[in-house]
Amino acid sequence: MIDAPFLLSIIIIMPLLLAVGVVVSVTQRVAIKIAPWAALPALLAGLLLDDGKLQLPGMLINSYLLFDHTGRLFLLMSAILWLATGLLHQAHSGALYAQQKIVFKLLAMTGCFFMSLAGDVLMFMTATTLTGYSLYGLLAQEKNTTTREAVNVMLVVLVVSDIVLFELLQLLGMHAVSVDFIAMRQAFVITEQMNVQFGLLLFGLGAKIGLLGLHFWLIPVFITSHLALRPALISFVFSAGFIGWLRLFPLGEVHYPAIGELLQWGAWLMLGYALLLGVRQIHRRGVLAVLLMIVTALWLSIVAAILIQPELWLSLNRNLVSAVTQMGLVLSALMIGQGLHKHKPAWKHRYALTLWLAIFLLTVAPISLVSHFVSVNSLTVASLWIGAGLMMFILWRTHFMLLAAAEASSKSGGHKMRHTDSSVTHYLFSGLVLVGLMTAVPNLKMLSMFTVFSLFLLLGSMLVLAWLTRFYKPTEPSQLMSGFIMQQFKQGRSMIMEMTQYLDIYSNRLQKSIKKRFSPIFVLSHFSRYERSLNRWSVALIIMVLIGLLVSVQGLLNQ
Amino acid sequence: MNWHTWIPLFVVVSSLLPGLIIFGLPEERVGLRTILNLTGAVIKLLLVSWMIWGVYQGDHFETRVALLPDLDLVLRAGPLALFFVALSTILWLVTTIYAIGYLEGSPNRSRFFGFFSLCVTATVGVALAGNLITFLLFYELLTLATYPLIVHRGTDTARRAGQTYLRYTIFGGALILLGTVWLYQLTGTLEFTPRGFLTHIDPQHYPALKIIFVLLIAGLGVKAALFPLHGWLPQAMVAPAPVSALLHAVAVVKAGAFGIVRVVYDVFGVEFSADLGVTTPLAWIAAFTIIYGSLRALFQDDLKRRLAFSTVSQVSYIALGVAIAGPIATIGGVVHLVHQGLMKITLFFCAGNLAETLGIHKVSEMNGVGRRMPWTMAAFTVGALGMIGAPPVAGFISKWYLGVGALEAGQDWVLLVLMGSSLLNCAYFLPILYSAWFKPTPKSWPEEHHFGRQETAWALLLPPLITALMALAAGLMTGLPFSPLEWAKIIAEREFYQP
Amino acid sequence: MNIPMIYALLGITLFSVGLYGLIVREHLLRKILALNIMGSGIFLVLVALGKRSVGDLPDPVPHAMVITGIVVAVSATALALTLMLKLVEVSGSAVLHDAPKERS
Amino acid sequence: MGGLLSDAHWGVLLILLPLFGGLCSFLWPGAVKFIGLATVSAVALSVVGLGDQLLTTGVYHHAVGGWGAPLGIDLYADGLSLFMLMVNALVGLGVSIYALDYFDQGEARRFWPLWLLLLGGLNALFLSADIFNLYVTLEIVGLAGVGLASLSRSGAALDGAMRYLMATLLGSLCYLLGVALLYHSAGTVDIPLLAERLESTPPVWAALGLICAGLALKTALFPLHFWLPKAHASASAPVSALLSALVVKASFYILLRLWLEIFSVRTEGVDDLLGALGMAAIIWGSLQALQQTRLKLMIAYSTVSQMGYLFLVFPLAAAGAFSAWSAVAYLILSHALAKSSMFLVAGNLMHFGGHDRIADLDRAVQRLPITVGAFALAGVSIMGLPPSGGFIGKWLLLNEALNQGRWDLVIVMMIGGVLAAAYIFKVLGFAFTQAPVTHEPKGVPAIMEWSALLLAVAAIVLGFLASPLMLILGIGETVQLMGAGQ
Repeated sequence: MIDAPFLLSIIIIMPLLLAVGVVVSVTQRVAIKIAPWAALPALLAGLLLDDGKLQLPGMLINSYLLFDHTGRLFLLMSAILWLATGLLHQAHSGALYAQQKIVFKLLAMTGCFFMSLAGDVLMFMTATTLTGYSLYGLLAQEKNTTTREAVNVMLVVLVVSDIVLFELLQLLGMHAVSVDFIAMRQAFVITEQMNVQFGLLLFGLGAKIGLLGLHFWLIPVFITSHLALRPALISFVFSAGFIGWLRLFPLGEVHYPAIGELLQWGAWLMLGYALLLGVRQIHRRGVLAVLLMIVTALWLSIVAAILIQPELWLSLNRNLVSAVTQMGLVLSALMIGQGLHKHKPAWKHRYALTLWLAIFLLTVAPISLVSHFVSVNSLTVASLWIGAGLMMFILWRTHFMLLAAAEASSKSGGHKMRHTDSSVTHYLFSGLVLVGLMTAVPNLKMLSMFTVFSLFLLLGSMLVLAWLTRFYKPTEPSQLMSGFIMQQFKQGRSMIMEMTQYLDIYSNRLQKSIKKRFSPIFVLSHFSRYERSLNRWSVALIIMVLIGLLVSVQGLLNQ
Repeated sequence: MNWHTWIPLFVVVSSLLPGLIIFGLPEERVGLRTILNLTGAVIKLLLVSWMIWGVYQGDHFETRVALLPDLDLVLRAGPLALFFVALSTILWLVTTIYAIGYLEGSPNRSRFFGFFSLCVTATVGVALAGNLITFLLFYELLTLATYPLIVHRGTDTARRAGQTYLRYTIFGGALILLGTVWLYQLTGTLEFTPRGFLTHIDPQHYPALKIIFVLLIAGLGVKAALFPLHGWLPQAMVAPAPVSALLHAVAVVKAGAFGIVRVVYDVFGVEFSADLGVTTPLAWIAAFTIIYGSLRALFQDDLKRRLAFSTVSQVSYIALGVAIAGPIATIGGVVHLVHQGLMKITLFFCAGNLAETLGIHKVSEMNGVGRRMPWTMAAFTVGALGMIGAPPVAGFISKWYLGVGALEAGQDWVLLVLMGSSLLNCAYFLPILYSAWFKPTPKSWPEEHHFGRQETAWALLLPPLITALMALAAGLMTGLPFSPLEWAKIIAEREFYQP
Repeated sequence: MNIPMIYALLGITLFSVGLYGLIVREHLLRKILALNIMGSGIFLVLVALGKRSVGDLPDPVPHAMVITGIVVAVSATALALTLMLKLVEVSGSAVLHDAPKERS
Repeated sequence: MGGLLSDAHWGVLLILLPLFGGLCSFLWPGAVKFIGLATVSAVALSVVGLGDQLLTTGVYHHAVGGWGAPLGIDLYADGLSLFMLMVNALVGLGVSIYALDYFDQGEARRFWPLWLLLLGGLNALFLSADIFNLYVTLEIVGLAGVGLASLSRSGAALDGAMRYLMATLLGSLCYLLGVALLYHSAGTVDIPLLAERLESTPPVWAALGLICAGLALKTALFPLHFWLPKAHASASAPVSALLSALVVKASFYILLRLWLEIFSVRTEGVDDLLGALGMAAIIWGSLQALQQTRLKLMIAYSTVSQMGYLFLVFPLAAAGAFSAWSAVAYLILSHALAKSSMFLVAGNLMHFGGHDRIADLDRAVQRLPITVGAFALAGVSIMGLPPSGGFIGKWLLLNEALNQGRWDLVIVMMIGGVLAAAYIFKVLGFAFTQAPVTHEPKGVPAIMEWSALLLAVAAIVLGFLASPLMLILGIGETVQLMGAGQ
């Protein structure tokens, strides 16, 4: 391992340089060719560099790049996912505005790497905003209006959550001695209004990872996003959401049973809602959004457990991070791969095998964490098992539905194979699943025999259940939740516009009447009449005599 | 011949002299006029940087000229003064380049540039003023120098806008004169002293001091566009773009805000005015202006009027920072002086570019502008994100310090105001960005001028990019020793809160 | 009430008669006449009050003032008359018209 | 050289030079321009000489013809009179330069003699030490002024001149009656002697009333201002400049001088009456000026309003503070300079466009930049905005008013400043815009534009010369006495 923290800066500078290269016409061709491989230095750094810290003298308020275990894992995940995006983008890139898309892509990539390396709060906020806005730039390139609306809702949610997070940081900033994460965690520990700040944190970070109530933008965006951008989306969602929790919230240092209980029940509620949504959802990527909600639910239950017994955190830390990254990788693999079987009937078996492995990996991640809680908190154990079961059931069900759909289409004269060469997607699908497997290895070692046996038992039962319910189709298609929100938004806006129009008309009329009645000319014309009377000789001279008399009388009076 | 006494005067003269010469120049002497303008700007920049270096080392620069037997004009270069002078000097250089490009071929430019340099002289004078009488002198000179620029176009609407502008500013000037004379009557001195010179006044004068404070702040509030007195700013948008860029985003509006900072810190002293009980009403007015300005900006279809109302709301951040009367809030308020200037001038430059190259004035006409003029819109995006308070750009630092300062001073409601204002900023800036970047370009623009390969003339394109980069750098590189934030910290601990 | 006081009072009455005439009369010639009457009234007052000193020799200063006053009055009247003639020549009537109703 | 300078009788020279110049220009009309300018500059130099003499030897005192005080006429010059002489010299110089090119040969032949006689009369007025001599000089000034006013021979000019003549004659006759009564009760006309002998008897009060009324009419104080707008507006530009800047102030000087010394036994009533009339004049004059559509009428009404400022000093001077007197002197000088410059600007615009309707000043800014610049600078001084002399005067007056707690004066001064700004910027606003009907302009000679600018710049520079001027004002014990006495 090389101990050279200054190399960390290359991860950030490389994509920015490329972005500038793409913009400047001279170096445009070369930069566009290199662009897909911009994530390479990050990958190498993740693998080779030691943990370390790089002080950035001028940047923000005494900020520095931090590279520790969590940072490494998330950096690796982001690097792989962005590499995948780069390759997919190259394979599927449409000719139109390629240059603008690549610039946004490079900026978003820099943001993601920044997030995992950020040492202080403001740097983290900068990274989140940079990624959020550039990802929005990428996603909004789509033509059809439903995508536009979905992505607009996403932007609104992101912006609001950023502002809420900014307020939270200011609340903490008052107590924190400096701006970096350690000081912020201390501030979090010593504040007195803990529930206000935890609520803000929940809202700020939850909005990004689909917390119940803020999840409505996830499903439409997942469904409508372009194939090449899906890994990037997952990388953004996972980094922005989970790194925030790991870095900002003092897990293991604060003992708050009251919030723990509440959170546990919240997690249960989310799982139930996820089941309801999962069953109704027929689009394969919509289902993955539901999966993300399940992952968030599991995360909240783990956090609840740690809030109740803080000492758990020391042992749990490393496994939790690897489990999360593993889930992220597998989820993005599913995002790309799920619809592949239609393209290459020949690869059907290889595809089926990788799919099963992916489902297995996805469900084993939470199970591997069970061992930490088995003696301590039964509720968390139960929620982990239920979560895993739910994921298996939903995935199997979509798989079977896809198979049924494939047969129906092949009977009806063969579905025309899409012209894009999907081999790249295949390789990426299986590649991502394998990487997921590698990250899962340390966790798998922890599994006891009993858990493995019960896992296979669960797997079988879920398979059967899914096979049974594959024919149940929800009556009307899952209506995009975001549409409802957009209508409300539009009506509110038009109502405000009307009200202000009315106000404008009314104030103009008021102003005109005031101007007419009290206009200076109107008032002054009165004066000019007096002026003319003063100009007559007789009046003037009488006044003069009066003044003379007045003065002399004045003198006589007070002799 | 000690140099330190004459440099502040040279700084003021370095833009006055070219201005007076340019007045005399006939219209077609474009080359000479540009040289004069640019040399004046460069000389001023060098002098200012020399003074900044000097003050950093703790030197003392002061010019004193006798005005009345016991009252004299003082130009003193303290850290706060240099902060504002540096801002106006740099932005004057950039705006001159922009104005040269913008007014290509338009009539009576000698008159324009003459008054333009007079304005900058007045702004620098306002910044360097060492006592209230000098401040008043340059403050009124600023009104006189800006009036012809607003009425430059010579149309009837311009004349009426000029009239409203004058009605407000002359009224404000009269209030300040009354306040100053009354203060002189009570205290016998008008010198700006770091923690105010009113502490030794015996308490039976306190009601009088309160009224004086109200008079001074009302007078300054006219130029700082506080709520009831902001009417002139949106109407003054009829002026050409460089005028609305430098004057209404930086010189005039900032002179008012700078005046408020001076009065609260160097005349009354922040602790004294806090326990005099006058800062909380000022905080309320500033907060209300922030929200009111953003609300009005939400429904303006004309781009420059929307930016004008946004200026109304953003400048009140400075007043809010001052009124919170805490050390960190002060840093936030003072540093916003520069940040808002950089960001707002970028936005006005871009608005000017759009009007000049494509003939767009309305926000509704801005669909797909990002494709036709990518660089200008990139600068506009940086400025707009800064205004919203998105991290990489400078705006978020001042909002950060304002928020933390407000909490530390125990005024939690300010946090809500900041949050509300950020949301409103998003509400009126993001639609513009969305329609500019992602909506399809219309078939033809109102009146399009082609400038060969690049989107618009160099002189029009370079300034917004420079100021956008500066705004970005002020945001990212705040750690550097001479960055606006560090200098604001020096101001706070040197001028306002010395133990 | 010695004799000079009576003359002084007579002078003042003349002054006020002249003043009344100036105020009331419209025609310029009458106004100039009124001015002359006022002038002579003042000179009478001056001369009357001259008899102050104890001896029978009257005090010379008021007489000097009266002579200068007469010279001034004459020149002023000459100017007034020529101006009036010019005014008649130009505007046809020797009356000072008050400002015509300005069109507001 | 110093010796010669210090003991020469500058006062006598100041009176004789203009009279002699007037006669010569009357006798040799051909060289009238040269003689006129030479005389005016000689007068300016002798004022400087007198100033130097006063600074070295204090008050200047000269008994004309060697006769003593009770009978003879004395010449007396202290700080205040020197200040007024300076006003005469400065404005006279500016207007004379302007008049070189303004009048054609015929009118010039009549303008210069009258103007030099007027200058002589004014100098004599400011130097005379007894009230009867003041009457005589007042008459000279009045008649010369009427002569000048009727110079342009138009119907309006003659009408205005006639009104002006009537008003001045009535005013001076009342003043003469006042002098008669004062002589009757004090037995002398010399001011210092009068100051000692007067006590408050009925005739003295009657004299005070008459003098105040007479001089108020001649100074066009608010209710008695009817003659000023027509006379000043219809006269030709340099003449109206002279009338507004110098002649109107001469009678105010007499009232000031008498108030300063003779009427030391005063009552608050009279002060407040004059102060109230002054306040009314400020408001009324500005409101009327706002309404005028013709530039010269507007400037004339602005004179009525600015004269109001001068009368504000009487209620303040009851306490006899020095700053009130210096404020008035300062206001007189800055108003004289600014007002004369404004009338010259009006003359230029008349000459250029053939009319002076404010609404039709189309694009005057581009076509006559120097003239409009002069108007703006003069306007700054009239409004009392900082860099100008007007501001210093206003600042001192405000300071004095606040010192004595006279809040009514403070408020009126503020309103006056704002209203002045209103009507001045109304004109400036129209100078920028395009007039509906455009007509071919006539070129304006450079001297006329530059002389107007010179006077306006002088009004602004005055703002920075406060301390030396205060020094001059301090000469002569009268002002100090007032200050020290009370």
